[in-house]
Amino acid sequence: GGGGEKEPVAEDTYEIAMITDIGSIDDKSFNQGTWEGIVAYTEENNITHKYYKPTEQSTDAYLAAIQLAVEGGAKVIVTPGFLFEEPIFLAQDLYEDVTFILIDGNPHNADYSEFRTEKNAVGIVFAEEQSGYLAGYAAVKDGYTKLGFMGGMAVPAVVRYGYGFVQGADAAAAELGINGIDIKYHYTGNFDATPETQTLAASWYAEGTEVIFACGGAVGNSVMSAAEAASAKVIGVDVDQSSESPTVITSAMKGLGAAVQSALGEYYNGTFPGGESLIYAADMDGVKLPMESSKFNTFSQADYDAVFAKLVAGEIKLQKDTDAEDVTKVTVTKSKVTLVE
Amino acid sequence: MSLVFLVFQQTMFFSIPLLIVALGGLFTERSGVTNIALDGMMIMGAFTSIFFINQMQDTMSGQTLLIIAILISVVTGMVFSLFHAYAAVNLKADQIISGTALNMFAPAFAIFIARMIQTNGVQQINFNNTFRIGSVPFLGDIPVLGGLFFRNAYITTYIGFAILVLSVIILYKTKFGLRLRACGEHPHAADSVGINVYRMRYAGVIISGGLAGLGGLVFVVPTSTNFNATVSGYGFLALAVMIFGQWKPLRVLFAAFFFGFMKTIASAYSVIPILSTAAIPSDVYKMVPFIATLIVLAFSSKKSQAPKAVGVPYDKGSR
Amino acid sequence: MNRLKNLIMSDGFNHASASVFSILIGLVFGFIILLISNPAQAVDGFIIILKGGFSTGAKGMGQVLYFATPLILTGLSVGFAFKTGLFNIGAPGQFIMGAFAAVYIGVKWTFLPAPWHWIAALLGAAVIGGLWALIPGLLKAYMNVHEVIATIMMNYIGMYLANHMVKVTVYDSKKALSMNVADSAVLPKGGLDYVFYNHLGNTKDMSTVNCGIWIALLIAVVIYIVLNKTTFGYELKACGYNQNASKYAGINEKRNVVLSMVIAGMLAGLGGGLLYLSGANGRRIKVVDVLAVEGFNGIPAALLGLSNPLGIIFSAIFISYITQGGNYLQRLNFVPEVIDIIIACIIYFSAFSLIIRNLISRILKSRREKARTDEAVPAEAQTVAEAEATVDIVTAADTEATAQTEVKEEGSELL
Amino acid sequence: MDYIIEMLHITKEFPGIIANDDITLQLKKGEIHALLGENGAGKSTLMSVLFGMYQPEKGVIKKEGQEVKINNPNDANELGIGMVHQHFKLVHNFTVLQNIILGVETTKNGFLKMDAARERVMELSNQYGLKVNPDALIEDITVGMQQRVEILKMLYRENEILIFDEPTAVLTPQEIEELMKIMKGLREEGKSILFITHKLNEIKAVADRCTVLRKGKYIGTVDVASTSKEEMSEMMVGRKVNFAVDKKDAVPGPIDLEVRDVTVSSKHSSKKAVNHVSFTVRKGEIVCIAGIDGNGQSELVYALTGLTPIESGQILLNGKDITKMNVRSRNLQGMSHIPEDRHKDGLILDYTLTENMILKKYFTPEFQNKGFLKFDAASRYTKKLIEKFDIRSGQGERTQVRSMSGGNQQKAIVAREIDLDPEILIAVQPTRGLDVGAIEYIHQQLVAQRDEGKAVLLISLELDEVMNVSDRILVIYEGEIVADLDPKEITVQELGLYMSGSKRSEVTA
Ligand SMILES: Nc1ncnc2c1ncn2[C@@H]1O[C@H](COP(=O)(O)OP(=O)(O)OP(=O)(O)O)[C@@H](O)[C@H]1O
Ligand SMILES: Nc1ncnc2c1ncn2[C@@H]1O[C@H](COP(=O)(O)OP(=O)(O)OP(=O)(O)O)[C@@H](O)[C@H]1O
Ligand SMILES: [Mg+2]
Ligand SMILES: [Mg+2]
Repeated sequence: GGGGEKEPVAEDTYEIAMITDIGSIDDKSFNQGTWEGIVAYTEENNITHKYYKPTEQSTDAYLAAIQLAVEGGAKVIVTPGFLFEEPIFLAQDLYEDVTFILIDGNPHNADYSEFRTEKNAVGIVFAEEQSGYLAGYAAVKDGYTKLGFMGGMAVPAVVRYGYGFVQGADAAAAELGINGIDIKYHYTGNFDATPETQTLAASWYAEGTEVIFACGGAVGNSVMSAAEAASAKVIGVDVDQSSESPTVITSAMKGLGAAVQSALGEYYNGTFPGGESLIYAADMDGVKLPMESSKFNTFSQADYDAVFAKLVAGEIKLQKDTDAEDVTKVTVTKSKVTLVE
Repeated sequence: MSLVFLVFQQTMFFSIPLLIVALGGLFTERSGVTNIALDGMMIMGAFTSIFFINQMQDTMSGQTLLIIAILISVVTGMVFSLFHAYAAVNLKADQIISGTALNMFAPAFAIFIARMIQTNGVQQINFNNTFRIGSVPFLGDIPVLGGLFFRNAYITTYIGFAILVLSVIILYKTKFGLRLRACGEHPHAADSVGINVYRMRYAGVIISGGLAGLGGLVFVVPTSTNFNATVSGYGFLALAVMIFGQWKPLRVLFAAFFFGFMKTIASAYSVIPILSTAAIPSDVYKMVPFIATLIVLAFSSKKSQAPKAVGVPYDKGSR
Repeated sequence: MNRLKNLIMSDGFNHASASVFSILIGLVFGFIILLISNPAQAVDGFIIILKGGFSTGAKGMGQVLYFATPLILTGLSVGFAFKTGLFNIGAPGQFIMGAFAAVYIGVKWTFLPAPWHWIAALLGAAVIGGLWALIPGLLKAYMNVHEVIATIMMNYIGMYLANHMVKVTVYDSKKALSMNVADSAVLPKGGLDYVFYNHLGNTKDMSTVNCGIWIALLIAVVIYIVLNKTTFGYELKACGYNQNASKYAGINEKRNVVLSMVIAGMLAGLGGGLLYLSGANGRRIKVVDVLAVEGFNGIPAALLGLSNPLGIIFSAIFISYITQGGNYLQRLNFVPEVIDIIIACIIYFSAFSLIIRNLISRILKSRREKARTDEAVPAEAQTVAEAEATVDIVTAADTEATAQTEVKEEGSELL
Repeated sequence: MDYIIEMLHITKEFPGIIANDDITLQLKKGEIHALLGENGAGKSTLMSVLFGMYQPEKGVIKKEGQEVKINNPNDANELGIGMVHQHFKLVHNFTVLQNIILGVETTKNGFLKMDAARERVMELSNQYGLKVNPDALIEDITVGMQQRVEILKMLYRENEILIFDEPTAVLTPQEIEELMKIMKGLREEGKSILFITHKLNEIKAVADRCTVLRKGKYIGTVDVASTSKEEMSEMMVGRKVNFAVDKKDAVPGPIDLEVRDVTVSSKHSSKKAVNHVSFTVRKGEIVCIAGIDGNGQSELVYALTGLTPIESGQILLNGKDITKMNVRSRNLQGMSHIPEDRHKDGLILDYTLTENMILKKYFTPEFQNKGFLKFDAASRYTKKLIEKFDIRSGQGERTQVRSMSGGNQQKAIVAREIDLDPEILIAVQPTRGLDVGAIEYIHQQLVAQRDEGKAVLLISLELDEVMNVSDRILVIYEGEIVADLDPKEITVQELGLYMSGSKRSEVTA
């Protein structure tokens, strides 16, 4: 073997590479958030950058894409999505001169028996449950009592958002002293905009649901479409989605771009946190609601700051994906959660 | 009652594009050309028209914008269908092959172009939906019917019904329809009475392209706020609806609504009292429309009404 | 020498060369697209496409074969059904159901030792794929339900059912994927690990290819023999061409329709099994409401291979090869979908094979006649003869044109 | 000269064959002009040239002395030329009326004016005695009716020159007689008619002059009244043809096929297609089932051969009950079947001649070993049959059957079925559309079977064939056997009366 052929266009190399998870860089979700972070950093610092699409969804294909990026001159490779946990576990040994930034996960082997992050890699995860908590809390505080959650698929990040959302809503209800918060909870089965999802959302709105947390990329487009028809509201996810539809009252954001930019900055400063597993929670500005673009009735910046401060201080303990088998097992006191299977 | 309205309106969102595209399929098959490229044609129609909306929505909005977009989608579908017509009619090529090629081409092309011309190499095309009609003046206030047909409606729904009526008239009441159908049943007979079979087949394919293109736009507008080079396989479902409808417009209407209704029930079950309490997983509900269709077909397919000459290239010399 | 001549004049060669022609035209078209989208890198990009899997050396070629494996089987599934008069558009459903069966057995039946485990899983995939096609087969044979609509419905039902079954049986909820299959269910390398790898530092960078490709090749040959050499194939094709005459000949035509569908389904199901048992680093079933694209890809593979099982081997490998090239194209500033456009063009032009075929046989014929008259001509005149042969092509095209005048007359009115 | 149409020195080539080689045909105004020739002689091609379907390589066409160019059927129509094609050009699921107006529709504001068209059609229908139901679907009406529709199509277009391409091949005797009358009537009206047929009787009956073609070449034009049938047939085939079938008296042996009280339900109506039918066929005799098309013959044959189930009754072959057997078992018991529709049932057009010749034998040890076909044996066998039965085709045993002529396709079926060496040969209209040479040959084969002591059941619509070939005639009317007759003792007229149901005799099985 040996692929040591001279490259056709040697001058075209790209220093920072991103490998997309299956899905495109405009998926309204982690691919997009990550890519935007890379673009922002590299354009500011005038660094070449490029993204690569793997041929299929498998560890081997992801590794092949990484190889392609390395051959294309990549020094730093950013990979969003927990599906990269195994590929990066292997790649960090294969390409010792290349640095890996893994978003949404930590490198481990195939059967989870070994978690290991080498000096040339960093794993970044977000406290999505906190972001979901903020959204749920704000919604109930703002006067909504009939809520919905529509996740794409029950992957860990989505589940954390969902659990947090439920707990946040419940906490706000408790503070306000109201009972009977109604939450419908569902995973649509894909991350696409489909008429089925639109119909489901429309049916919830018709039955009285006031706001739906659309938690899964393009799923949001279907929910927004239904919301526009029903004059109802939507909460976006991952990135600030307020520009996509007037129905978006706020978005449960995680600081994908910021995290990527900061990791890249540290790499170029020589302070790369190699070997570490970073958790971007409220304390590291890893989660937030975009208050500038939010359309709340009563929920104010002050309210937000107060609850955010509590999260930073660690005063609020949240159940995560690993703490409850499904959403009906999440402890709530003031709300009724209906899991729509 | 609001539940009834909801189910009805949502059924429209599924059924109208299926109806329009299946009618398109009906025209081409009735002229004697199979068109499995309906899916690709939908994608092309949706792509150009939604890109147009995306570009123009700052200067225009509402029904004017939608109507221009509709025209664009129709024209795109027609132009794209010329490839199929040329292969199927002029070159007497295998129609499945050419259809498959167009189905592969359309999404690749839509993504390719979108990435080339949009900033940041983005493939999705966003649009603002300013096309919904809250309530049609006067008609919207009619009890029951107003709620069913004239509130929260799209002009495309009425266009869909208009196309149905037009299809029936064209197929059964005009010279063109008579000739078109003759070409699909017995092209040699048509040829022998001086009908230009090639021209009629071109017409059939182009009509299907136009309607499929329109169907693509109609499919995307009410159910999303962006377009991502896919119509979720609805072109193939429209093909199925056309066969289900036995190549007859009114039966196609029935088939489209049956399927759309089943889809709606399967998607909205969580708010339908009886269904929401039965602890049936959503995957099972999702299968229901397809299983129901198969069952109906099993009992209604004894005699197939497929045009006799469909899929067979017309060759004057052969007999 | 004579044998070579026979080969060149044979139908098979003629058909194959028509496919080659369409490939060439498609590639030219692709080059034009590259030129339009990024003129500066178009030539380099085109070279990358042509180099295909070779761009990554031995490993790359291994990957070509790896991706070709399921494609061969879904291509066979569609092609086999075509040969027997059925359009099996249901490969996506059969594929995913087969995949589920393989993964289920691969995860759960750990009591089986190594070779038996993966063999059982593959057999399970084929059986379930076959069962999934049995339903449209029965509906077609006994209830006259059009197989296109029945298989489209079965695609969706299969997709949802497979998702549901994965979720309740072999689900890795941390990843929303199916679980990894046991090592004993992973397909062995079948000797391919000695060939398809690159050196990476002092480790071997292995290709994912495995004995699945051997199985795929074997099955293709078996299907070829069944269709062309056996009474069973004779019956199946007879039913495909003319059901009434088959019945008249005493063939049980309903049973054959069902069998054709079942075999097509088994092939697609096996394809699913081969893909999802391809290795620890291989695929896991993603629980998502999207039809298995591998199933649809069987259609172009079958069409480009003219539904001939041996042709499908080559077309599947070719599509895989050029797709790998397209993957490599990402190193330049190209949108990778370019490759899909090129493949679509190739398929489109292959629809013209009838015309290309006529053209080729005319060229060959006129060449042969030329050769006959030229036999006496001394060797020095060779170049002249060759130049004339080129002229022949033009005249051949002319003859074609006259033969088609009736068509053209009509056509020109339209264009 | 008062020629209304002249086709001068017409040459039309198809790849590999000159279908028309310098042919001249002159049609006088107000005459019936017959065109005679063997299968493949080029008659249909010549007429297609006149009708604008093909463009000749050489030659000119003149109408009333004026040279004209006919590029398509529209041009032909404008010149007043209409054609009834050999294979009807009717859309099966259109109504009679729709078929008639197709291509010359009149519209108002873009909508079809059906009522006016209907009136006009009924007018024509009355004027020429062409009874049709304008609202019936083509697929529901008899072949004779369909032909009337074709004629009405021409009249509706006010054509002056009418081409009939083998119009009688598919008609019953009564229908033929009616058609002859109609043609004469048209001639009275001043129309000029070109009439293609293989049947010399018909030419004798209606034609004024006759042009003969052979293998694409013009042989000559004769005056019908002054030329004998023998002379014309000699012109056509280039040798003397024997019209009477040469055969000895039958020596019937024991009962071979016994049909007991068989009833078959009808697909279309509640009436039985075959109603309590009983009869026997003995070894060494040819029994013919005569009847007008649509009286249950097809259903009876399908029931006998196992292609459709029967409602009640019993079928015995050589004393063995085969009622419950499937097609394959019946074949193995010695039943052969030359089907009515060779394209639908008899052949797989996309298979080669070899593959078709082994259609009923491929599974026998002769052609199969452990499930593998023996191709060498099959092609040797086919070559033998080609030789023996004089089956002509482009590439011998490797010819795709689709590209063979109708006559040779039929010969191939006959060869296959006879070579099965059957106990009983069921032959349904085995000579349909064939020329006299081919008919003569097939009749000889049937008689040879009989003489070998085999049973033959012949189903025919043609009275000549019925009278000439059979040893015993069973007449079927509305699904019932209404007479059992000896051909030597009855006249054609009498037979016609039985067939039309106006007469019946007690039949004992
Ligand atoms: N479309 C065609 N393509 C190629 N050859 C043709 C075609 N039509 C006719 N021929 C050739 O022309 C010859 C004349 O055919 P034609 O149909 O005119 O014969 P015919 O005299 O009408 O025979 P029949 O009595 O059986 O109707 C045929 O033998 C055939 O070889
Ligand atoms: N489309 C075609 N292309 C090539 N050859 C043809 C074609 N049609 C007919 N032929 C050739 O023409 C010859 C005779 O054909 P044709 O159909 O005229 O016979 P026929 O005896 O008139 O049949 P029928 O009586 O059923 O009309 C055959 O030998 C066949 O090879
Ligand atoms: Mg003929
Ligand atoms: Mg003829």
